[in-house]
Amino acid sequence: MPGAECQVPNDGSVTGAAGVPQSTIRDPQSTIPQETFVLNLGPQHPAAHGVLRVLMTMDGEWITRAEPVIGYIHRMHEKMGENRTWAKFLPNTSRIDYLSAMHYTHAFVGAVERGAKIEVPPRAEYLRVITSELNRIASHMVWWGALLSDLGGLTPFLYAFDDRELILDLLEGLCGARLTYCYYRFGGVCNDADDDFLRGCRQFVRHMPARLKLYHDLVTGNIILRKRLEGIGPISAEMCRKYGATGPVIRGAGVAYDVRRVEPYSIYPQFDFEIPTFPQGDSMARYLVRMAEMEQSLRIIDQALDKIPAGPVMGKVPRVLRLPPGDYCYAVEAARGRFLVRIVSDGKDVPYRVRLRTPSFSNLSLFEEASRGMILPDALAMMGTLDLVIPDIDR
Amino acid sequence: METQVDTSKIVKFAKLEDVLALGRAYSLWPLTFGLACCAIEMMATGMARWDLARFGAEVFRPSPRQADLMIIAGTVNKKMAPAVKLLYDQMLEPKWVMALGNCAISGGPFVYPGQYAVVEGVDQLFPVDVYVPGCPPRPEALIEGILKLEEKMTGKRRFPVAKLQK
Amino acid sequence: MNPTLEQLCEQFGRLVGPAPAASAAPAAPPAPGPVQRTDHAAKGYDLDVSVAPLQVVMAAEILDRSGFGLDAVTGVDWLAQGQMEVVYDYFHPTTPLRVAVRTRVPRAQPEVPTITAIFPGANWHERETHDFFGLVFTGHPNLKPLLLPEDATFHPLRKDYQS
Amino acid sequence: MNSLLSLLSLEPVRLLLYLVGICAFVGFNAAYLVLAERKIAGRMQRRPGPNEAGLGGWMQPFADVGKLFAKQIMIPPGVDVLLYCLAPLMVMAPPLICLVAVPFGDTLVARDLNLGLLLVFSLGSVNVMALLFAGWASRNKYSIISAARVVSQNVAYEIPMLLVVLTILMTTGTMNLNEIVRQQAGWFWHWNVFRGVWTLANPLMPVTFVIFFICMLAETNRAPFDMAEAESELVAGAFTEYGGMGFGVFFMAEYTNIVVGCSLAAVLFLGGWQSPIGVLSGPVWGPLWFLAKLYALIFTVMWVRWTFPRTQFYGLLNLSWKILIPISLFTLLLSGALLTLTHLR
Repeated sequence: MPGAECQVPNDGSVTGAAGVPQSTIRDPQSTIPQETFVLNLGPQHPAAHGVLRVLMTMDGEWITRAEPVIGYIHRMHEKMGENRTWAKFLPNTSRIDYLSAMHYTHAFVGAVERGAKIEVPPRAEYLRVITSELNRIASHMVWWGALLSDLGGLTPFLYAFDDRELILDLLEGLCGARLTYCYYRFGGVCNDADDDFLRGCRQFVRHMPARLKLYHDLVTGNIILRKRLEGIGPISAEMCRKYGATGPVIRGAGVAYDVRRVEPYSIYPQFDFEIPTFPQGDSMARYLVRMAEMEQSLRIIDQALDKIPAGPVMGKVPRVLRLPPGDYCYAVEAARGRFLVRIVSDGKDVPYRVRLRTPSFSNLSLFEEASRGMILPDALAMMGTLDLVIPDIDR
Repeated sequence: METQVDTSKIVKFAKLEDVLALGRAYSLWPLTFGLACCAIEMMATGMARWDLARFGAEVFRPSPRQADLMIIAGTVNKKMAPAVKLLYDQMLEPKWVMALGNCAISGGPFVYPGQYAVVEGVDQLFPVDVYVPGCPPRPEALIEGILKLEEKMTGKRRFPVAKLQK
Repeated sequence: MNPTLEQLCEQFGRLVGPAPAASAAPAAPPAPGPVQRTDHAAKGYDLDVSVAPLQVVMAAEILDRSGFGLDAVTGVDWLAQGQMEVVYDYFHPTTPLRVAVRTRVPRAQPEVPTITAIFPGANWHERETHDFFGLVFTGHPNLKPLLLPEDATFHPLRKDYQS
Repeated sequence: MNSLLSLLSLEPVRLLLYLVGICAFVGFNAAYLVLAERKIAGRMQRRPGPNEAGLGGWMQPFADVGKLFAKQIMIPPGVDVLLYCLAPLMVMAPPLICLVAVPFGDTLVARDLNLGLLLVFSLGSVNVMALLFAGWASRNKYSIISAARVVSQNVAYEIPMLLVVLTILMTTGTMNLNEIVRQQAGWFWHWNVFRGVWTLANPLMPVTFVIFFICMLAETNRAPFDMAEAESELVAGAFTEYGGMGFGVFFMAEYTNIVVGCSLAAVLFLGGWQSPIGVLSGPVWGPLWFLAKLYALIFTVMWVRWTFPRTQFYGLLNLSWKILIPISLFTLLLSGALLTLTHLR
């Protein structure tokens, strides 16, 4: 059944990129009659990381078109924002992307503080940075384990979760939750850190580099892993810009875009850290970016622990919060990329509109173009390196 | 629960039933099926610190045909509900359902007057055997849910807890 | 290809006219002039451009040429004024510049041209905005419900939505 | 008493007893290798593994099997009923028959076949058919993709495996598995894997063993070559639609295949029931040595599984066609040439 819709579009931009093993790409000029079928991957599928559904038009194992179908865990966060007061929306922010809950709360809290002109005491800012970076490491660990289990190696998953539990212990001691922290408040944070937490952070910062080295020894050098990731799923910097893909995806394409550096917020300018970038743009580059980011996060935590001042952790906040009319944006670098909160206020004590611009949404939207002409296992490996959290996409 | 045909009411093999119940209780294979936040805690339960494998329940099967236990770990919304129902129907009898987390129990924090997306509790779709509250529940809670389910199957609790004497 | 704020102001000035035009809506929250420089520390973006609905494509072209990336497309329903606002957020990958382009359409006929041809990433954002607000992006290749069920006919983020 | 002994020595009775023994062995292995795998995986992942059912979890297989037996039996609508039901039988029977020819000890072999090797390899290929049937009959796209993968993978790996076995055959000169073992008598350097090196019959014999082991992993669909059951890609592969004991049979067959593959590796390369240290051999020690070698190999198989990620499908085929087949062809030619040289001399 050679039909027009069966042909692989030969735009050359993605599938023909250098470094892709030719054996994994079907020759677009091939005259062999092709018969396609539709593979409905998900919404329940082990590689879907939740409830992503991808409608794949397949030619054998080659993907001619992979259209993500989302919305299976749409939880109306934006609508809920318009239904409750500013403070009551805070718990929602940790449930949008539950793996980097701290960053999301940070963005919302930051936007409101920007609008209401609330000052945050320095100790609270330091605690925010420490917890944010801890959360980033925890999130990357889940990604690392999940990627490896996508690739069929389950053991690293358990190693990563082992170390992640150490972070969760620290954060649980600080705010009482393992996953959905809701630790930040307008004007500060809800609990002051005790010595146990700071000492625990110190220990963790000392413990982690050896573990990261172990991760690299066990996994990064593995020939099978390199074959699975190198040259697979190239995403160019131009494509990232056109689709708005950020975070490790754009840094894996060689652009040093990091909100912490480009559009500094909180007290990040005070810290000395690098933005790891890798120019190849393939899955391996994204892998290495995240691995390097964990080291940088450790550096930031280390510096913050050195410099953290004493003092209050809550600033002065009006009892009933009302923002002057207008719109306020606040962007943070979440674990998956740029997270932007745009709130529109009409002067009342409830938001008029809360727009949550989530990184996974944009990162996934390029999947359709990037996966064209790949074979199924490679596409799933690439999807793994995009690090998707589905409720983050669906909101 | 009335929707299922309870075969034990028709034919009863006393001892065999007990033995099989014991086997089922010690070999609960869950479906690899995570929805949202609770799925991360479900994963954590399978990991080294809590190790669901101790109870023979670490064999997460990706195909509903091979699974015994469906853990609804997260919010079910109206777009997803038919798929969840289909998965439940595809599982072979005997099967059990655990509603993990407030969202699966009642819709959790996403329920408010006028909400348009969330199914307010998976028990509106099919019978649920164990409810594990929490947002998200801790791994200990999930293990407790598994133990409760075993208690439901065998009539005995695996680790007896102290009870008030009457 | 690092644009400065001045260059952008000038290009947008050519698009929408340098003089502050009187806004049609009386008490609309944004603002006196069509091209407005804002304080990043207070607002979170540097340039606020109000354009006519048909000009969003040209605005997108200007920003595309300057190397901006698409951040988000947002709808806001101004029920009292009988208008719908569409806000396009842009970020720049290398410079700390952020631009918000906004346009307003009447609520009765909410139609905006699509910018999918320039930023393919707008595809999903526009579909989502269509889901939530019923805004029609003319020329969009695939304006089906994205987050809502396939057969959804309601637009939940409209202010007059009742479930 | 005498008549009982004479009855036992009758060939059909003996064969029957052996068959019962093999079935018991297979059943025991399938059940407890699953448990062993879960325990080993647990140890490698710093967790205890199943330990609640019975003392240290030894009742776990009974619980699993009991549960699988008592599951609802369902044939999904739309499947090809004949093939769907035939597949579990076809996947289980061949490895059982293969074990008939495998010598557990000098005399402990069900049937001392002259062409034992041929039997094992011809029956071993039926496995592919079974998975193909299962995948095709299931009316599931994942299963069909999996079936296609299984066929191309098995065809690709059968070739280097057979070439490697041909190399062995050229040095041993017999297809009788027991005879092959007898030739490896003496210390462990008399085993085929080492002997070729110092007798210069084939210096590349250790490489051949590695190739055989890799091919064995691929033939039994074990990680890192588990394309048939690539969980994160194809749900459960060819047996996505099988539940209850149908699935249990596939599970058992996988482990039985491993047993067959590892015992072949032990027989062909590691001296079968021969003692590695020259002494401690005999009818009692022989089977023990054989089992020790067998389980050491099986442990390696599990170790590999819980260490490596899965290969990509085309990488897998490339490995066979571009690397393994040329090397095994080269070793075949080399040992042929060396044999001819020694004969000329």
